[in-house]
Amino acid sequence: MPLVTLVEGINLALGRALADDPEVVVLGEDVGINGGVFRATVGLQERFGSLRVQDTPLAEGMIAGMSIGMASQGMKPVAEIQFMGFLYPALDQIANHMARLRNRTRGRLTCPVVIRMPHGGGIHAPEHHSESLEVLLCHHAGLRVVCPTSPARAYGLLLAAIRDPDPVIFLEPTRLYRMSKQDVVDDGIALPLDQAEVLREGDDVTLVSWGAMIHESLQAAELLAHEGISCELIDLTSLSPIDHDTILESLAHTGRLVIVHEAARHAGLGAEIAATVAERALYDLLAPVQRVTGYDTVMPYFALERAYIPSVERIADAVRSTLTA
Amino acid sequence: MPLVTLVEGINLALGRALADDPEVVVLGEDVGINGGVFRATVGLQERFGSLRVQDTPLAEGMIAGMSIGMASQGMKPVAEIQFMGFLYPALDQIANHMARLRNRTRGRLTCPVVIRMPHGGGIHAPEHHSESLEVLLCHHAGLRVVCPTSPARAYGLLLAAIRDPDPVIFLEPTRLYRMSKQDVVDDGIALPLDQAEVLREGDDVTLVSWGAMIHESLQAAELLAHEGISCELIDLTSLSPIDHDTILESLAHTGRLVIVHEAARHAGLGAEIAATVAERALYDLLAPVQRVTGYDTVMPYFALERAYIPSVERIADAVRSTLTA
Amino acid sequence: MKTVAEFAIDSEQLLDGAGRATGKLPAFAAHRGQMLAMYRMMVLCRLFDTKAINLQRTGRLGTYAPCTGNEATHVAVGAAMRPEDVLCPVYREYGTQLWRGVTLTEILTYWAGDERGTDFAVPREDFPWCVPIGSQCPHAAGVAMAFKMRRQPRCAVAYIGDGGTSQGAFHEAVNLAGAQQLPVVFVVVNNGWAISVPAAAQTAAQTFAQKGLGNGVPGVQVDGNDVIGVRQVMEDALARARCGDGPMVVEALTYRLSDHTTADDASRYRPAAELEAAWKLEPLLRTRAFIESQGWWDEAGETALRAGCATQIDDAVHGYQNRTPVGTDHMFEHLFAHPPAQLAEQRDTARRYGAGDPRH
Amino acid sequence: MKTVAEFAIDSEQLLDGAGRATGKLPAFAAHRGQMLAMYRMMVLCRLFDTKAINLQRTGRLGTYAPCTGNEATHVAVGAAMRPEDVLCPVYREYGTQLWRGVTLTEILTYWAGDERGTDFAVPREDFPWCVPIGSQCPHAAGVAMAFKMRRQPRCAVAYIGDGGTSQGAFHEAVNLAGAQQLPVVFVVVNNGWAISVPAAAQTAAQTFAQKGLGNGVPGVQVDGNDVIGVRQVMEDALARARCGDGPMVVEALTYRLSDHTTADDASRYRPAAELEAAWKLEPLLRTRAFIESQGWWDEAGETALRAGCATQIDDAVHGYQNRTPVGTDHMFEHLFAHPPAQLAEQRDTARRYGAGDPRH
Ligand SMILES: Cc1ncc(C[n+]2csc(CCOP(=O)(O)OP(=O)(O)O)c2C)c(N)n1
Ligand SMILES: Cc1ncc(C[n+]2csc(CCOP(=O)(O)OP(=O)(O)O)c2C)c(N)n1
Ligand SMILES: [Mg+2]
Ligand SMILES: [Mg+2]
Repeated sequence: MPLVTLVEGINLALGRALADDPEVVVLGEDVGINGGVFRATVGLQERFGSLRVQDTPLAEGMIAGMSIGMASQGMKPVAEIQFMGFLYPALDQIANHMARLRNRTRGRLTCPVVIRMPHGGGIHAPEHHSESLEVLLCHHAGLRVVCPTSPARAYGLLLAAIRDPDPVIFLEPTRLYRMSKQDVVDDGIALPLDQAEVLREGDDVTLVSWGAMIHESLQAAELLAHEGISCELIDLTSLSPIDHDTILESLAHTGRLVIVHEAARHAGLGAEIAATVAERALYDLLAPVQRVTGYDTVMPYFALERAYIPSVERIADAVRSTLTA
Repeated sequence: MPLVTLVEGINLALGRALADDPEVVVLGEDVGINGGVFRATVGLQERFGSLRVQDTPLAEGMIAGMSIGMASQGMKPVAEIQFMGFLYPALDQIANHMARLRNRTRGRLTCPVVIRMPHGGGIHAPEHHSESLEVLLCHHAGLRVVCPTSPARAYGLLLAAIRDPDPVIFLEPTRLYRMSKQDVVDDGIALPLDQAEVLREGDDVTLVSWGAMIHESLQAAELLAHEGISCELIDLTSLSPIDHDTILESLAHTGRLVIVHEAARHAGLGAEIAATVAERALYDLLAPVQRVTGYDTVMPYFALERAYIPSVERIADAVRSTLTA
Repeated sequence: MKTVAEFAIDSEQLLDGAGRATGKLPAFAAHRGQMLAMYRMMVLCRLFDTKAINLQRTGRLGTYAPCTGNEATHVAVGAAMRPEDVLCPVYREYGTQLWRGVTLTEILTYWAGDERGTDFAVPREDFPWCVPIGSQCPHAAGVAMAFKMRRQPRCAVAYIGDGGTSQGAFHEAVNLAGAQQLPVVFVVVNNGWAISVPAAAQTAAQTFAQKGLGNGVPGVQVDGNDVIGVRQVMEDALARARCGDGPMVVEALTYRLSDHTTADDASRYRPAAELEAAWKLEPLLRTRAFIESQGWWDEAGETALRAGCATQIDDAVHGYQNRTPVGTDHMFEHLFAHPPAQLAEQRDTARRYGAGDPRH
Repeated sequence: MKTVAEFAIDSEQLLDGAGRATGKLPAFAAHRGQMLAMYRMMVLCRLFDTKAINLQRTGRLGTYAPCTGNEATHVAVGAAMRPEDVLCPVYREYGTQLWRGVTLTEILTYWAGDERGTDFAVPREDFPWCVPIGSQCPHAAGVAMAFKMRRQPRCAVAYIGDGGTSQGAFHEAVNLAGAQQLPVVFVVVNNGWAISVPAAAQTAAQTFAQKGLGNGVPGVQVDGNDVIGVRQVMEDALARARCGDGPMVVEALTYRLSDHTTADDASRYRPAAELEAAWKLEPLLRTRAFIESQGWWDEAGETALRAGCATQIDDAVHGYQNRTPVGTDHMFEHLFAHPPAQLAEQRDTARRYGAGDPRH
């Protein structure tokens, strides 16, 4: 079993999908000979040729739009957007067409498209390269939004996303691309979509997070363990739909909830989780819910990105305060 | 004092702003001789000429982008987007530039732009003409998002938006454009931004809503009054920032909260309100929060739009159930 | 300075305003059956427009986008395409859609705010109407990419209006089509207006046929009221694309004789004289003049045709008005192949409160 | 068929690859001071690139986008513009920005992830660098609209790369500029590559000068390594725009001799032979050959210049490295003129946890 990074896990899944299914097409800016700016598609054009692994002209809206046209013909485009800040030009196609094609044609035309993109900051990248915009996608019915946090889950979830008959947005935590390695068997086995994963069991506080913030959340949980505070950490994984049952189950025995995300707080996805708890599990709450999030500012240029991204300390303090609330 | 509709109130404010400030420019598709598809700009091109009231080529991204360029020169563009479903092509300019120009240049260049657009469904319009996408805008720091619900407040808030030195998104409830008339004095007096308004005082339940849903919420409140249930109705008005204090104050004496919005529920703006309550006013809650919202489906074509838009009955039932919870 | 690139835009007209041949006509023009079929379809579109507008005015249909004035272009494009080709329409090109098998009932159902109208029984792979202006163009390019990758001798056709060419999505799609030499034809229906904005205010371009030149895609202009010219130009463009010689932009020069939609009042902005002049060049009269000059048509045939169209339209309206009403489940049924569990709960809530009062 | 529109794209070169005049040169080329000023700025850019790349490699700067190979275009555009004009750059056109008064320290500060780098002390109305490809073009059109409405004799200049021309935003802006005859010039820097995608794969267009033809905006191509040619072509385009004759697209044909950015490794995709050939045509050598042929320059001058540039760069680096560090308030200070009350609370939280460790 090869030890691979998260981005290598993605590369394995793409290679496997291209090999297994002739309808799968990988496309985007610089995904060909260059192998993508993060090397997620490295080596694939050599293996599958310049149409099945296709460099497109520089236009995200067109990339999303052509993917819809290809999908309507039964192909399975897997498009890459280089950085999440460049998602905006593609939103019209994603929201007005991709998410709706099946519904508006009553299933006559469908849209089995995957759109992959890096998510979040923390790698000292230039302006517009560090955004966390999941909520813009999650608010749209007809889309699934997935965000893996380990090489093995990246592999299995990407295969699931590609095989799913509907559009899936696949967010890849930039900070985790090469952070750690894991054994990944290229066995072609997909993981189930729509499910959160309990990364760490605990009794005192439920921590819910996703993407690269799982890293800081895990560190906080370990830090707090030394103080005798036991955190249950849930990796949301599926940002749309949200697996509320897993969260509520955990909350039922911890009674305390801290939500951690990198995106801005105002109207961020954390609000949906807190709101659902206020509706469905109010009486389980032993303390106010807390959100530890990016600030309601523009994502700063990288000199301050670490001040923006919730730190282990901020998370730990939030957990501590829910226990004294 | 003339009796005017909401759309006429907007027309009055635009005329006043154009007359008072030579830097104000009204632009968009069909805003000229046609007076806009809803007639919000009727008569203005005649009065102010074809540059100050400018028909643009058909491209929302360009409309937002050129407004930024004009604003950087100290002009005050007031752009119209014909329907909210056509906001998407403009989002890149709004999010990546309009919301950020002041911050990224440390105040050297600013962006006093207003972007107006109709919001919501219920007028039997074609596909893509009935969207409620406020959350896509509210999540972006650097923007203000305002949504008036009466002719007088439309007049005063639009003047405030135009005079504000930063970008303001101005959402106009399509269903309310001509629903009722009100005395509006064209006195050039702006209303304060950032504030919610208590439309109706009550003791049992706090209803928070915005846009056209204020209409159904008000009807529900009246219906419930006959059952001896007293609702306090808050018109959120400012969708970003949210005036949480007004909501929490009300909640402090009612102890019960029902949030009503037309947009889809998942990651809708209602979640932000519920989440804030779960954080800051948990112990005021006598019952679980409830959200009465559009479903997590695509906004249906108009034959079913009334099934999608929360009805008076749905709102009333939610209020009743919070009282028995 | 040395010249490094040169371009020309040619314009075609095979039938003049009076229905006289301007020169040698293509073979199909000598084919009675084909010419009559096109004329009949044009008349059907014109009469259907009247009916649909009437339904809307009497509260039995939602907003409707008429096609009056553009019938020759729409029908000729349909006649030039093959059934296995794929159409990405905008919202008023009924002539092409009807030719390809979309039904009048489906068209009415769509404008009644009922998604079932887009579930075409016949052209199963055609895209539905596309309201967000310009966004259909990349779809057509993507469809053409699928044809290219599968080595299928098929073409995609995207419609776009004169106003629509101002959207970046159009240029992005044309550029992709050029870069990949895709089998797609972009038909710019220049009907003079984008709601209230005249074509001349929309762009500085002298023609819309040249809209692809910047992206390396050739263009040609044709009199859009000349059903023979449009069909010929489209057949050439499609043949070219089909054999791998790449995309084209075709500008059909016509005129929107109607309001933009039933929600519009063109008298607010459109010079009456311009409209009057345009009526003199409208496509039905000249086509009829041509088929009469060939001895293929007479008043009796016209009367019979109009009667036949009326029945066909009445049947369609009848079928439309008697369709089963949609229930609230309709909102949930086709969102996903595998709907997330949560949706069931919302579906049940929707059932509880019912469908409100769908006006139509 | 009759021809209804014709277009030609001309290409200009005033200095050939060896620095020889190809014909009569414009007046400024006979002006020693002006020519030397341009050459000096080109050399400064080249040396600054080396320094910036070195700072990045040694962990003292973030990702940096070099300009090596494109200096002639950048400097000549700067020289052709007036101070009161407005520039909307992309991210590597330092030669234009330095000419207009942006400082080396500001450039370094930007690439160090510090917003203060965009608060230009001198060209106060110029836009900052624009990373979202294509999105700067509508800004330039809007600036030009302000000039037109105020009847100011000023121009906006937007840069765009060969790859950038594939973005719809570029075409939308060009179309608006044409429709309104705005005083704006779009400079397409065709440096052969968009990261790993060669210009030939980006579009079917034979030239990038023709990118505006579809939208009725004329274009001209110029050898982008010919500082005299670029300046002349830009002066003509700006003069034309300034007096109300409308926008132009100018293609500067040059080559990206560097990696795309310091985060890129061009050896993965760029043929070594192509790079080698491109070095033979690079702009500094031929400009130096020209000024030497005029007797304006010699080895001593070169040595002195390079020494001077080195000091200037070292001073800039010193100023950059000694700037006051940013505190967390920096994130909140310039979001709004009138910040919503809630932000204060978040500002205090940020203060409590501090700035983390800004690496640079
Ligand atoms: C993205 C977008 N913006 C605005 C509109 C509103 N709108 C509908 S049709 C139209 C004009 C289209 O004109 P044209 O492209 O010439 O097509 P025509 O209606 O003349 O056939 C506009 C502005 C829209 N549907 N989509
Ligand atoms: C909207 C958007 N998509 C993708 C990117 C990533 N990206 C940065 S530069 C670049 C290539 C630009 O090439 P070109 O326009 O030729 O400019 P050059 O770098 O050659 O000067 C890409 C794809 C981006 N910055 N913005
Ligand atoms: Mg038109
Ligand atoms: Mg380039």
